[in-house]
Amino acid sequence: MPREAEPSLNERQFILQALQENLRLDGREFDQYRPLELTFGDQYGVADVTLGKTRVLAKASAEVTVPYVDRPLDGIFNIATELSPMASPAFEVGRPTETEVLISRLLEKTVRRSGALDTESLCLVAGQKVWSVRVDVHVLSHDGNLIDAACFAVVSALRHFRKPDTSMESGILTVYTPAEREPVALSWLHSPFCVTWSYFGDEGEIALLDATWREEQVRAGSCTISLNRHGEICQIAKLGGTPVEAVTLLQCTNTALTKVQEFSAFLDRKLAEDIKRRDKGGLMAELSAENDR
Amino acid sequence: MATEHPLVLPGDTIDPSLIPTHKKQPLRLGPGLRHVPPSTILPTVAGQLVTDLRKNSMWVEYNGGRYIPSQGDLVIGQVARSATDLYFVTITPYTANASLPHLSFEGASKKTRPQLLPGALVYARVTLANRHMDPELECVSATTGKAEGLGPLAGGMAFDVSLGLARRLLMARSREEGGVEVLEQLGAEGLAFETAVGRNGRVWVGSDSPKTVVLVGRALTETDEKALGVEQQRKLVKKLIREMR
Amino acid sequence: MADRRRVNGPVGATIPPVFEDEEVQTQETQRVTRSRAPNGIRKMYLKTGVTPSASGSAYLEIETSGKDGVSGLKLSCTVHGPRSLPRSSPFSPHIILSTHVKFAPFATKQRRGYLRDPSERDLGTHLEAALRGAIIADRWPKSGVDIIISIIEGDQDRETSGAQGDDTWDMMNALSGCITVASAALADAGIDCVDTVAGGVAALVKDGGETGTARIVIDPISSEHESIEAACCIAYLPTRDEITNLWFKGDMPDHDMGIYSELVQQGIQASKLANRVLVESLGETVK
Amino acid sequence: MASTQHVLLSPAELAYLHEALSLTPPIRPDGRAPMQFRPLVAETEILPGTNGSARICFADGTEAIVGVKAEVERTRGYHGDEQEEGGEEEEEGGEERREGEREGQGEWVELTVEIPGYRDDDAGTAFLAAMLSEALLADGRFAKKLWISRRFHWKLFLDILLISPPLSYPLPLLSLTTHLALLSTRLPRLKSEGDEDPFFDDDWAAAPYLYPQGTTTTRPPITLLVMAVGRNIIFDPSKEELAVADVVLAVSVGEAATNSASTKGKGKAIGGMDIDSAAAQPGRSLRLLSVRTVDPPSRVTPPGMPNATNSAYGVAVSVQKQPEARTVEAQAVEGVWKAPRGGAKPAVMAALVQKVLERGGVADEVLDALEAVELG
Amino acid sequence: MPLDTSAYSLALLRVDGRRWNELRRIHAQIRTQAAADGSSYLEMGHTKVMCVVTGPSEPGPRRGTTGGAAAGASKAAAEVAVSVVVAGFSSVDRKKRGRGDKRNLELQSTISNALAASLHTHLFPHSVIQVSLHVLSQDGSLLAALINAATLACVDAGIPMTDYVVACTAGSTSTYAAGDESADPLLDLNHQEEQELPGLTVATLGETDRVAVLVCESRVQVGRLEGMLAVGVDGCKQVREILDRVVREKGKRMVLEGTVVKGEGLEDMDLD
Repeated sequence: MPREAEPSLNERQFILQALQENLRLDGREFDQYRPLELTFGDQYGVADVTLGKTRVLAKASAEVTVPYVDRPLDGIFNIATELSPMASPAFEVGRPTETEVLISRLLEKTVRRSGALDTESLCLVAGQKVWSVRVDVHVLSHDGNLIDAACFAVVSALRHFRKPDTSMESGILTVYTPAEREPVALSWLHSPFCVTWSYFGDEGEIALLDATWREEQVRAGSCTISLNRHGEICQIAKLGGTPVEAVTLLQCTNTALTKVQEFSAFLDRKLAEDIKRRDKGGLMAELSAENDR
Repeated sequence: MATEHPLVLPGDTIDPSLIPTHKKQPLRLGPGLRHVPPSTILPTVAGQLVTDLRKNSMWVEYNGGRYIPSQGDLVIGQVARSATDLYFVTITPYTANASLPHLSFEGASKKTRPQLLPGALVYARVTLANRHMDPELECVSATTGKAEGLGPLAGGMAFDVSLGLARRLLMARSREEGGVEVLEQLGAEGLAFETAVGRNGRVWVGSDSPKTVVLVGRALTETDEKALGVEQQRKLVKKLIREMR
Repeated sequence: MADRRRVNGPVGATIPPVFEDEEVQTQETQRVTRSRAPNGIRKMYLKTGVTPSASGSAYLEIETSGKDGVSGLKLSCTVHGPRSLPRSSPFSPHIILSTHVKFAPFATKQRRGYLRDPSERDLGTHLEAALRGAIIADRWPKSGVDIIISIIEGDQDRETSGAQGDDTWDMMNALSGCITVASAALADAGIDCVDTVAGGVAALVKDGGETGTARIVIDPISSEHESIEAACCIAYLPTRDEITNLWFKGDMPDHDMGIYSELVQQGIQASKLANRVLVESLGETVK
Repeated sequence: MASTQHVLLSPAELAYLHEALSLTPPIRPDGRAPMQFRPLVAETEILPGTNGSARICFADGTEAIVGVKAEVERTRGYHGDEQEEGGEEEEEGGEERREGEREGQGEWVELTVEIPGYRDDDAGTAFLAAMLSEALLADGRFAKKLWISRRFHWKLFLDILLISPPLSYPLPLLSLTTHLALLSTRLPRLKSEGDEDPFFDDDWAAAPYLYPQGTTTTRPPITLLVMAVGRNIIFDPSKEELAVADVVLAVSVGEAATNSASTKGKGKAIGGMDIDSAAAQPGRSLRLLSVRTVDPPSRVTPPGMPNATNSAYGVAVSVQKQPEARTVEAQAVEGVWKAPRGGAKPAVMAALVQKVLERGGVADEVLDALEAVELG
Repeated sequence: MPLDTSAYSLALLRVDGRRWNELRRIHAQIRTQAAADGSSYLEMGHTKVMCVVTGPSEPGPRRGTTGGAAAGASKAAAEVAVSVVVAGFSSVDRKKRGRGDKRNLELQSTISNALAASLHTHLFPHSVIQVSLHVLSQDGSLLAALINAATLACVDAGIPMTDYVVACTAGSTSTYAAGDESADPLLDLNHQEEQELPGLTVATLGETDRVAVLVCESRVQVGRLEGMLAVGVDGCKQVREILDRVVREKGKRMVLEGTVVKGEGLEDMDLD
């Protein structure tokens, strides 16, 4: 199994030393994110998120399947995360690393278990036909803070996604193509976002947001907090690492809330822009079709 | 000098007029070129063809990709582990380690060799680069027995840059030929720092003040990523200095 | 989740429908009873050197019982090695034997997955025990040999319902075939053995309903008998008169040790018969 | 694999062990008699959340816990759900007749073995699980106990956990623990009748045991490990003893029901032996359920080197160069350990099994000991 | 919601009769296993776990465990390899969790990272500390019980550590939707409460307020976090005292008896 390249002693020492003097390698503030960018694809449900050099692409898709026997009224919702060697040579296909397992668990807890998507609305015929919504997360480039970027991508993709419209008439289920009927958005309840803190120093006294890959390798511990803009915690995961004062954690949570509110506003703006862009296209297309006749 | 560097692709035919001719010296082919007997020369990588008439040599300059050790290159390596009489040194991640004998440091003997922990950085010269063997390094000049600037790097920070920038930085006249001026600019602004540039795309920056190191590092990486020209580099340095104060 | 690399068919029954033959009225008359002598084995075809790229290989086929829908046993075995162990593995003064037995997905009534299931691993362990006694392991220190067997046809009757037959009896037949074919392949690969080991099965069967008598037969086919009371599979080295692997299953009162030893004896007998085929086939190859 | 785990013993130690165990009587490293078992601590019904559970701790520190859980499951094969309504009436008449023949299926029992440090699809783990479940199902009677009605049955999950790292071959430990856990297993008392949807008595105290408590009934099987060194037969071998074994057998033994009714008319036997005759005899009557050879780890022990060929003793250099050096390898030298080769004589195998089943033999003894473990 | 926990507001008693700040009965033992380097048995209410520690020892062949502070990369410190086996019979409905189960992997990695931060692993370079945990019965607070058991077993194994890593759970009496400010924090959730109420698992380093593990898997208002965290940290201190007492009593007995016999005390170990 290929191993991740380890940072040298000099780098380790310097990063820590610089942090003690309130310096980050890329000149950011401790609680400053790298520039976050989001682009939607031409298709519905494709979100491409870049955070500095980290780039994550998420694609949502839906198909009609049979529900699980024990949950006949619920649709199926899955998030598939696979870290391919594309992101870093340390990742291998088919053998999930610890990082991969943790990321997929975190996404699952943040988005799925917190009930962001109303799975009951995905049910078509109880016990027989439901929508199965699936989000595939592809990490295209890994430069730290995969979790936040991946979570943002998943939520964006799902918010952007439109599933085909259906109708139910005398027991016959019809799924319409986009040409027949405009696809419909998912029934979305709230938008959770992850904010990951990295802790440095013996006592975990230095806390950073949005650590780069280099910083992640040197950190002593981390804590991922998932919130939505209403101030509801969806999940907190500080899985071991250097112990941190409880008070610090509370402060981190509060800072995270403001970040989440920023994310939320940013996503809303982007979605609105996208709708505007599409609207124009739709109208133009219609007009030109009429002219043809 | 840096004017006419035609772009070549692997397998392209090279215009015979570009091949330098010299009466005495034999033609020397640098990296990226292959000689197919009897008299064809083919590029094997995409890049700019550079010829040097004085030395009667030619090579292809290309940026990026993996560093392939070649003899005489100066590199910054990271000690992976120590064996009985040599260190295993990583030059690039995910490749076989190079070996650096314990005794090839300045003034090193069995008793006075430097003790390097795994993870320590060394500035070394490639003495053996062979397709079938792991590369070998040295930190002392075999002829003079002096370090000549090579050896363990203490403190400071290593930054990753592209191979092209590293090569340009290493040029004897990096400003004229390579078009890199950041380091000079930064020095002119009164910053005190030292650097070591490895051909493997790593630049080590040392200074008493971490602030300076961060600044130099940012200047270098930004120059590299945005492919800044000399003029823009000046602006960047000014901007960074202002930010710092 | 188990197998993500392939697109597998839906889970559940994949037994093809068998329509009742109009001419044959009931199951009772359809049952083919054993026509061979109790101490005779079925005809066997064995050939070595079938896979040129392997160091040694062999193919074994045992005839069907002549009825439609009943498959015989078809096994193919390849041996790779002896070859050096990977650098990471510790020193071993002996050859390291690893056996893989895999049923082809279509070999048995129930479709088998592509991943090895516990019963296949179990077979592999038995096979390993049987072969380990036969090879001279210390001739090849620091090396390993892989023995890979695919069971192409699993000697099963399609028409017996799932509940009727116990798979174990079929597994014993498969194991004895595996031992014989692996032994041939090992010989083909030129790996030193003390003797040619061969497998044999004997069973205590009962026919003729409640009042029927129990008798011992060798090389039993479960579909030919009403019930099998006990069976044992033996791997036997004829010239040394030694057993390298023994697998007995049944339900035998403690005072019936006579039957038990008779079963073992008959198992050895079956193994000797298989061994004759093995020796002959190897002899042909030498010529 | 668990049976072939490396034992770090030098060839000299192996040679000593082998010699000592080949003596008559053998001298075992821990001073036991050849038939003697190691002491153990056992308790049952340790987990209130299970239908039955047991824990056994051997003196060498290996410990196992077995938990049994039962769930009601719909029986496949007896008409689909759709036809049920119609089918039931048709079958009404036949019910009386069928009542007697409860059929059990092997898949009603699911047995999993967990050994720390080993993958659950490891060949060794699979082998252990196969051996334990084989013994359990061998008599075909066990699965019948799980029958509820024609439409439902109990599905029994046996989870076998080895708590400690596997020091010696864990088979006997796991088997004995499973035995106790099954003995302590109780299934809720059935209140419904016939083929209606089953419902059960809530009162746990009224729940009957899977193996009814009493004297004349069957008990779950046990699997014992026997090994032979030379002519000696040794029971319950420790890790060190296994390292020099010539042959190792795992023998599963069940206890037959002593009432002659259950000895189903087995018909006539070979050699004029009367199977049913023993039913009248007093004492426990055992049944041999399965026998498997276990690959003895001795085959992968490092061989010793006789002084004659050992270069450290100076003489050797010339010897090794001789072409006959190969033949030296095959000759046994007194006091030099050599891994066994080939198999075991049929007679030795038979003797091993015989020894287990002997009246008043080891199986008897172990069953007696387990009987003494109080339930609850 | 199938069960009703709303009765709390009436009598201020929880479903199992505890008050808000009461722990369940914790019963712990160390040195339960003769063959292991360190071992423990821990009950928190009906959650029962066993732990066996082997090592620090030379790393053997790669085994089916995950974890490790630095996953074998840096040999400068010992690797803490944790394997959690959740017995099929441990929950009310039998459910088999495979080794590759993601929840399981997450548990293992959490425990490994939490222990690695407290254990002085740098004293044992190039070695492995194998922690294997068995879950015999679960009734909530599983992660907390596992961490506590692992800590005890590490103490028994004599591995130097900064302080105990102790854990417990805390919850809040109303669901996330209710914005009522009167919601009380609760200590040490059982399975039923865990299903219905928001809760978190917190592990602290000994008596300090420093949090090594904080896991929250349910939706809860941010404002509720402080109260829950405070109760949790306080609960951890109580747990630490209980564990410390267990270790001291065992130590005292070992000194009294003059020998350090492992596996002793097995007879009087009752699992019920």
